[in-house]
Amino acid sequence: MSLPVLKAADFASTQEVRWCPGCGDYSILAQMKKVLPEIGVPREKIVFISGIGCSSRFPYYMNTYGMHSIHGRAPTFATGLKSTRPDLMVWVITGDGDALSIGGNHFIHVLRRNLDINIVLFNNRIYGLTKGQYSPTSVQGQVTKSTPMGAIDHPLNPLSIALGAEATFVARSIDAHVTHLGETLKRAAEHKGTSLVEVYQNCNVFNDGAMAYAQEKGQRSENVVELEHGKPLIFGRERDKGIRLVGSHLEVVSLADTPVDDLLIHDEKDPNPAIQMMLARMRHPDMPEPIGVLRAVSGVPTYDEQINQQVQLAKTQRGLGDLQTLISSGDTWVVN
Amino acid sequence: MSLPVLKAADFASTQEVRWCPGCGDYSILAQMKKVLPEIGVPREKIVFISGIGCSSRFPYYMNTYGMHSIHGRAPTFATGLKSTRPDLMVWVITGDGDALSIGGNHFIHVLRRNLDINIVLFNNRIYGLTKGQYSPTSVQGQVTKSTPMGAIDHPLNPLSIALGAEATFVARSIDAHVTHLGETLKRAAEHKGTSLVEVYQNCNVFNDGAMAYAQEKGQRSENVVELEHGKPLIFGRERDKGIRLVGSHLEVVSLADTPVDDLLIHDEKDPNPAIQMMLARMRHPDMPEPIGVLRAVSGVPTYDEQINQQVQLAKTQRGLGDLQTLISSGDTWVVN
Amino acid sequence: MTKILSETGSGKTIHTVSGITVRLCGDSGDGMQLLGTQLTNTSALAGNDVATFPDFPAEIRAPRGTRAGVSGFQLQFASEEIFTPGDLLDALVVMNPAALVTNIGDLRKGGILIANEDGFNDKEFKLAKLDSNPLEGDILEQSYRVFKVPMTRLTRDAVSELGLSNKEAERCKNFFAMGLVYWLFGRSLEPTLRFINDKFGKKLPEVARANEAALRAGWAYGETTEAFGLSYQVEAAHLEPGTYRNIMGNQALAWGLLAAASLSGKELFYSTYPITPASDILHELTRFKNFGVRTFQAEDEIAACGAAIGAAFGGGMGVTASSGPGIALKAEAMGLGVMLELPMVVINVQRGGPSTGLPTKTEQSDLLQAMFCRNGEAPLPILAPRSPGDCFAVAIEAWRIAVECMTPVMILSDGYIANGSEPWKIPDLTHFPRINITHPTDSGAAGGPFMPYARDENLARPWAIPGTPDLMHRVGGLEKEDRTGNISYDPANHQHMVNTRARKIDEIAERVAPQDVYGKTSGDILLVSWGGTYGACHTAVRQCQKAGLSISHAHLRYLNPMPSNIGELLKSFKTVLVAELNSGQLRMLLRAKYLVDCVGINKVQGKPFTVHELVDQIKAHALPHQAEAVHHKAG
Amino acid sequence: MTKILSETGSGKTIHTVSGITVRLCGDSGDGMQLLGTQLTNTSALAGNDVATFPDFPAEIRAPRGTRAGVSGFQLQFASEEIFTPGDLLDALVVMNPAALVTNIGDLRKGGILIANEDGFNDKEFKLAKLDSNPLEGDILEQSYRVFKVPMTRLTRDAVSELGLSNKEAERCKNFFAMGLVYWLFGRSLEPTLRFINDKFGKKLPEVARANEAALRAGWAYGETTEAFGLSYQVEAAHLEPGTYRNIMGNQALAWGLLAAASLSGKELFYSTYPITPASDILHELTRFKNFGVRTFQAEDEIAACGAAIGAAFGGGMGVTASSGPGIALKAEAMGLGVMLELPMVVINVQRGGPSTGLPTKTEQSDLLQAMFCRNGEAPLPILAPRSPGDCFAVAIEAWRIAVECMTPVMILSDGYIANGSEPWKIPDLTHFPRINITHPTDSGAAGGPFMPYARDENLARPWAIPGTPDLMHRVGGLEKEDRTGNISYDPANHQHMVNTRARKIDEIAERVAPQDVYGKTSGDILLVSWGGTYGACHTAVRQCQKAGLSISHAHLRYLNPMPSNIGELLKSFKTVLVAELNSGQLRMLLRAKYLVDCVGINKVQGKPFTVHELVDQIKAHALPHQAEAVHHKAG
Ligand SMILES: Cc1ncc(C[n+]2csc(CCOP(=O)(O)OP(=O)(O)O)c2C)c(N)n1
Ligand SMILES: Cc1ncc(C[n+]2csc(CCOP(=O)(O)OP(=O)(O)O)c2C)c(N)n1
Ligand code: SF4
Ligand code: SF4
Ligand SMILES: [Mg+2]
Ligand SMILES: [Mg+2]
Repeated sequence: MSLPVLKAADFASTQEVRWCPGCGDYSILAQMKKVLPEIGVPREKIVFISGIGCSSRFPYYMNTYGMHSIHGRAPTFATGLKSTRPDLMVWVITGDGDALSIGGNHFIHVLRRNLDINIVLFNNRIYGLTKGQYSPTSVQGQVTKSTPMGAIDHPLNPLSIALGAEATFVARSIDAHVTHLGETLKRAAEHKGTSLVEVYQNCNVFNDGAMAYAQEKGQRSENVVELEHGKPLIFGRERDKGIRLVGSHLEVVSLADTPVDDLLIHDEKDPNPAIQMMLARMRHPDMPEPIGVLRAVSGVPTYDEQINQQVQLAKTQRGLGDLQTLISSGDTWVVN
Repeated sequence: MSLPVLKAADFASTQEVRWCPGCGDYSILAQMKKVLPEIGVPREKIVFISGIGCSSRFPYYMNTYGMHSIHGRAPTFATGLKSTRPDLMVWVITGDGDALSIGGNHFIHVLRRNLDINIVLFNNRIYGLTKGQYSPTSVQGQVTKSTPMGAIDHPLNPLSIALGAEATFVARSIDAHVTHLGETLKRAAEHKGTSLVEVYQNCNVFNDGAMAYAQEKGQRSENVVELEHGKPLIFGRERDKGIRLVGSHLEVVSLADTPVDDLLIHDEKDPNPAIQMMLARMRHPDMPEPIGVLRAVSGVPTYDEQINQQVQLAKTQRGLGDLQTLISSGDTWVVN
Repeated sequence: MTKILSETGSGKTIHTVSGITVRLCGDSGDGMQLLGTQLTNTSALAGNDVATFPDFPAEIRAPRGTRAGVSGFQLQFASEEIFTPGDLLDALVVMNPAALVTNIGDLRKGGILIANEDGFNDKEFKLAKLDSNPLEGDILEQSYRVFKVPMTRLTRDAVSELGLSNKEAERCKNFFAMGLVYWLFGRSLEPTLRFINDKFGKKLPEVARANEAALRAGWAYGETTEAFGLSYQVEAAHLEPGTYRNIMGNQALAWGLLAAASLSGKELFYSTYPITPASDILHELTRFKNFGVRTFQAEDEIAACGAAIGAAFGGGMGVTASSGPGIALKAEAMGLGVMLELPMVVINVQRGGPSTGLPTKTEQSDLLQAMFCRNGEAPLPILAPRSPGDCFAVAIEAWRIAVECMTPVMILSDGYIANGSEPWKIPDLTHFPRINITHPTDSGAAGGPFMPYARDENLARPWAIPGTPDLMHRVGGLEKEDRTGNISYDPANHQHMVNTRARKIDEIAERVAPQDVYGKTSGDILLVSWGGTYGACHTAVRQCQKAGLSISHAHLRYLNPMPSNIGELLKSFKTVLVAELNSGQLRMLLRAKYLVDCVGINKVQGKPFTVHELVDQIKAHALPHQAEAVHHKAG
Repeated sequence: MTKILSETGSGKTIHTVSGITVRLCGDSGDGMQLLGTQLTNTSALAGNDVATFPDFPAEIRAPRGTRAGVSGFQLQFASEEIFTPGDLLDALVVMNPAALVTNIGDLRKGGILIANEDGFNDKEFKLAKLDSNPLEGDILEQSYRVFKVPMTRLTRDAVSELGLSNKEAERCKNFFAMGLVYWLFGRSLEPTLRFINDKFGKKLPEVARANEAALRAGWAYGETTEAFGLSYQVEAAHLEPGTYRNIMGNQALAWGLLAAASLSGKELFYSTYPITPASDILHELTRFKNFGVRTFQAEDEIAACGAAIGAAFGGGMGVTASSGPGIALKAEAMGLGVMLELPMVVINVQRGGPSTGLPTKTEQSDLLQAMFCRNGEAPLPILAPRSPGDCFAVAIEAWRIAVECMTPVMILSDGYIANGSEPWKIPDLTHFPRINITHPTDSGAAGGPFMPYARDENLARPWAIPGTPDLMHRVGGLEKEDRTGNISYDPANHQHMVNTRARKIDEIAERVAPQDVYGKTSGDILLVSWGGTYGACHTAVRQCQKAGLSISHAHLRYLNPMPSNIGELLKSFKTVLVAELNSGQLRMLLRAKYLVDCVGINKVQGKPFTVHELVDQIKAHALPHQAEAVHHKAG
């Protein structure tokens, strides 16, 4: 039986989409609907699990199975589900507050366990749903409803945290950069193990333009460097700039005076995350910010695989457990 | 008035110490008592806050102020305390389970905020108090009460996580290496901002010898490299081996064939944590493990400093708030 | 309503009434909340008593034009004391079809309906899921006084000379509506003109001018067109003399915390994690750093609660707030607070539950959670404010109890009073009693080692803080020995400590004022209520009393412990009704404690009680008594 | 006790008694738990009924020789049915002075005290904070039959030929003590010899030989020395016919979960975070991966609860467990479980609270937490096992209810039954009814779109799981529309859903067996109890009945909802006593629901009830009735 060929529209649920007009979330939703048919997993085998936040409304809009859970805990539900149902494709949809503030611990732990799921982190550097407080990714000094004199916390970098937790797949994309986003989601879906995709997402109501330097077509090419495995790091409107590794530091060079051969060649497969970490730490405006796949290390066993392997192994080695035998084992006695 | 000169014994509380005989915790307690008088902060100005675990009994044994709080949350209590009482010296005592399992999120967030406290993480790679389940730092395959077929999670590296959270002070020491431990604690105390000291601590009841390679005098010099700022990385019983940076990788070399000048020079002050991250990732038995201060970056404002500065600034700029004026402001009307 | 007719200069009739309930609604982008707030302030400034109920959609920007996207603001203003934003509407203003269909049901027969005619077109009908134009035909006219006003067009005309884009011009239509409403109810334009000038005058002068023009045009439309023959007048209310302002619940809570800090000589440490409907307390407080307020937006609710306890350990005033789901997360740390016996305040601005529930709607369903969410025997005092303004006093009282008894105290507010507003007599702060706090500086009269768990007459332990020489001590969550505070596994000590912690809270009842009753202290019916339902319950009881029922009202501020006379009170009535926006939580506590067969009036619909549904329910329960009374006479 | 004298070959007298209560105690390093377990098993194998109560220190290795370091194991074995490990001790074995002073108070007048004389020296006195040797003089002899045995030396002698170090040799002294105890109570050495061989035979043959030698030496010491003139014999009990084994509570819970999984054709997903006293369930279950069990040690309790819900969403059997503080953390996720209406089991092995409390001690103080820890109206069923063996049946019943009603179900165990043990009649699993689960494969008889919140006769919604074509649906914590499960803010729908979720749980009462009563169904006194206090309460009631009191016993397994006949039952007695290890939590629920003036028998000391304290309390409450009875006669 050949599978029916699905279209993006087949992945739309009957529920009305209720984000603010102009919100970056729409674009991510559109790309997801576009990419999923290409991946070819049947809709009933896909589950979207989210926490709470504007972004976390996502599952309602997908004609797949879905769970809109509680704030910050989506990875935990995904862990129980994927560990018992490795046949399913599980996506976690989360926001910067959901994943990195209240949910930071689950985020790290699911990454270190390398559960075979895909996490899409909508980073708008603000709390959207609760109407505009600063988030762990808000820049220092940012004035929000809860920080009238400016935020004093040093922002967390989701990619650094993920690399620190030794994640096997770490990527970044941008809501407005639709083809790149679609491709990145596809790469994430294909990765075996936890894949993290941070998506710069514009909250046009509470943090409009916070990442305009990366989102707007006119500015993007100057402020963003697209990573490609095995390729040198080149960027700029005229593709006239590059990134070079000097000692243990990265620097921007002009291709006018530096040969392309001197540039850093991106290696997403390097198990040593040191350079990937340097890339993750490149921040606007000092440096262009990397998008694409920073890290994609394969061959690391996944949690769901292993938990099920142990069960299989136990069954093979010890035979399928028999409960009557178990409860009758050991010291027993008979009363007549 | 000159301060009375205190001795280690003055820091002992009246409470009987109740760790298992032979537990590594004793040595950490002893070093703490020894170091504190040298630092010279009066006892009443010191607060120890812990979570739950064997390690977390620590505050009871110190004749200072102390709080034995709840599992994993010590950094949160410390945040409230230090933000309102920046005059106090606050220590957080935690275990590998306490800090990295249930408490992982608070751990990251206190580090990123750079609250001026000192965290000592007793890493015995096991849950001691609950009698021997594996912890987030237990090695893969470790057989414990809760993992009879071996642990399948990839262990977390506290130092990597801390570097990922952009901590300003990251160090490691060993219970049995008492002078090193004492000095490391002192360095931590002197650092302004959050300092993290991971201490390899032997749980001789549930995980005896798990880090013997680093703890036992005979093995230590072969398996551990002591970091010193500005010095090349040399180790080995005969100090005959060193660490070299090749491209973006670290490798062990013999000093027989490699000149000392080729070795990596440790730079704890490098704000770019890339090499520190590589060091953190050196794991026995492939590589010697680093001890000492991996990272000590100064000049980053602390959370407590900033939260209080904003208050000061507001008072200066707007004058001390007057409540009667506030509640009488805006549109009011009089009823006669 | 008392109605007196008079005439204006334009020959129109003015109807003087004792109160008006009006609801303004439109799309969330239509600026209805602003309109409502302005009308509220203006009415308050006119000396009316006012009560408001804003009701906005759950989404940040719900889809334009849909029913889910309707944003409403209801308000009652009156020349007599009122306690609720009103039940049935005297007037309804709708900006689009969705607003009309979702709200018309609440308009009283013969009430005024003002519709922005320009908002009624095919596109909007589709968005509102309507087949036809509800304004068409005269069905509505059968029941209501309908005014169709082409507001968008008139607004565009009014601002046409100011050179705004069409879109910008249309955005002023809420000010046009405002002008019309102001004319209709005889409100002065002054306060709103002042507001426009303060808000836009400097930064966006052209916007200011446009809004002003729209406002005046709306007023002129009412005054000049034939359509409106009648306007209304509501005289000033006879409130207690004093200076008043309008205040919202979350704002009053924030200010009350400031007052408590000031009265106790402390600086406030407010640590929280954002959550609807509690976040506005954070937004309010963080503006007052010059009052010494430190706000900490923690990584989660657990951290927020922990930080407040940490601040308390250092001698600070630690306060944390959340709503139901966040309170669940704080439970473990609150239990530690009970064990450490440190003062702090935990605020729950309740919303619809369970789980994420109905985040933007009101409910009172976290009372039992407040009582029992912690493991083990871990009692703490619980207080509930009864109205927006009352939040101020309750915040002070909560902190007073916290420090007097060295205990965490919970405040149960709710979404209804948090976002609602009412006129508030500005208190003279010098009249508030100080909250005395002493941090010991030595180990006590007896000398000897310091006893961190010794107790005073309130059973409170000493609040010794770090920095004090010789009082070094350790606290923790393991059971502790009486007086010394050392860890103790002794069975008798555990029993003693459990009992003592319970007694400490129970005995607060002896120090608070006995429960007061509105009406007689015995009779047929006692209506018991708590929290934000006060206004509706009070009004309902007054109506029933007027209707001749033997009914009294006891509204509880202290939910744990309850005032010592409650048991006696309950037993002095034939029927005890307990009205709550839950399935019977206070009722269960009352029944358990006093063994009185209380009957519940319960509603779990994310909405406050209306007065008339309370009156109906009360009357239904009153029937047996009347029957009985009749029977007695007959006998 | 029936006492029959007979003689052994060695001319010693054997006393046959109906039951013996013995406590073995020494330093935590002395191997007392092992000794206790062996004596338990041996006694069980001898056909006695047994009940045990291990009581170990809170520290992993509490300081040697101190009072805090004493580890005890109490056990009653009897020839009649027993339900508790006994109150007063018939015999006490102490290995050191600390064990003596902390336990002697529980030895009955005339009871046997066996002390390891070698453990009594100056160093030990100091550690135990004693000024002098309590064995010196003859004060103890005034009250007890004291045997001082130089166990350490005798053990050393016994193993001297095996070439062990002194330290190793001494470590066998618990086996010497065991031998002596076995002799004293006429126990067979066989089971323990088998145990020694199984445990050490292969890996450490010399240890095996030493332990065996010590065991035999202890036995010989009893048999040959003059000191012991008398030994005891306890005949087999008349238990229900069948094959028995000894079982501990946590073990029975684990096995019950396995049985539930097997009966419902599911594989168990057990996700938890370690915490005393629940961890042993994890330790037990993780060994059974060949039963398809997946255990997940999560990063915290929230994650553990979330993972169980995730598994349930996928159609798995999700179970999570913790103790009080961890349950507090699960509250928010449990609320989601209630909203999602997915089946799962949440276990609370209760310990002393509040906060960290007394982690190694028992208590029943989390009942109200179980009822109300969640925000909003979020009811769920609660069951409590009454004894170690009963945990098996309760685990099955919990899962049955969970899937029948699509709801999370809570089990309230406690530290006392979790670690206690009793003989358990091994059930024939083929006799258990299957637990039927259907996952729908199409959208239902009516066709049309799938309705994830449609309901069956139990008000349960369909358990449609991912992987099923055409049944794709989304669930979440926001209030959902009836039938469709879509988000709904509709007031009436919210009320309907709140009511429906409550009704779903309440109606379980109609399907479970009515509450059974031990004794008459009406009379003077009804003792109500729940959970792990069953044994003590049952025994106390039996004693009181024998003493002529008109008393019955109702022990509740279903705490929410309670069986439908409870109200009637309570009203059929003059006095209702509610015995609990808390300050009155079930009492409060009963009073609230049934308005019966229940009286509490409460104890919050980290310890179970003793039978005699219950009997005393019951008698104290019985007096008024007797007086009344007398009065009636007089009148
Ligand atoms: C336990 C709990 N705490 C707090 C909230 C309130 N809350 C909902 S979403 C959110 C943060 C949203 O920010 P983010 O994750 O960045 O998502 P966004 O809305 O920006 O997409 C908060 C604080 C909640 N629902 N539950
Ligand atoms: C909320 C909560 N969950 C679980 C526990 C049980 N618990 C106490 S300590 C601990 C882990 C201890 O491990 P670690 O932090 O490594 O400390 P160690 O004992 O090894 O020093 C656990 C799971 C608890 N006390 N509270
Ligand atoms: S508030 Fe921001 S993130 Fe949320 S829907 Fe609106 S634009 Fe998007
Ligand atoms: S269990 Fe381990 S960590 Fe805990 S006190 Fe004993 S030796 Fe130390
Ligand atoms: Mg966000
Ligand atoms: Mg540990």
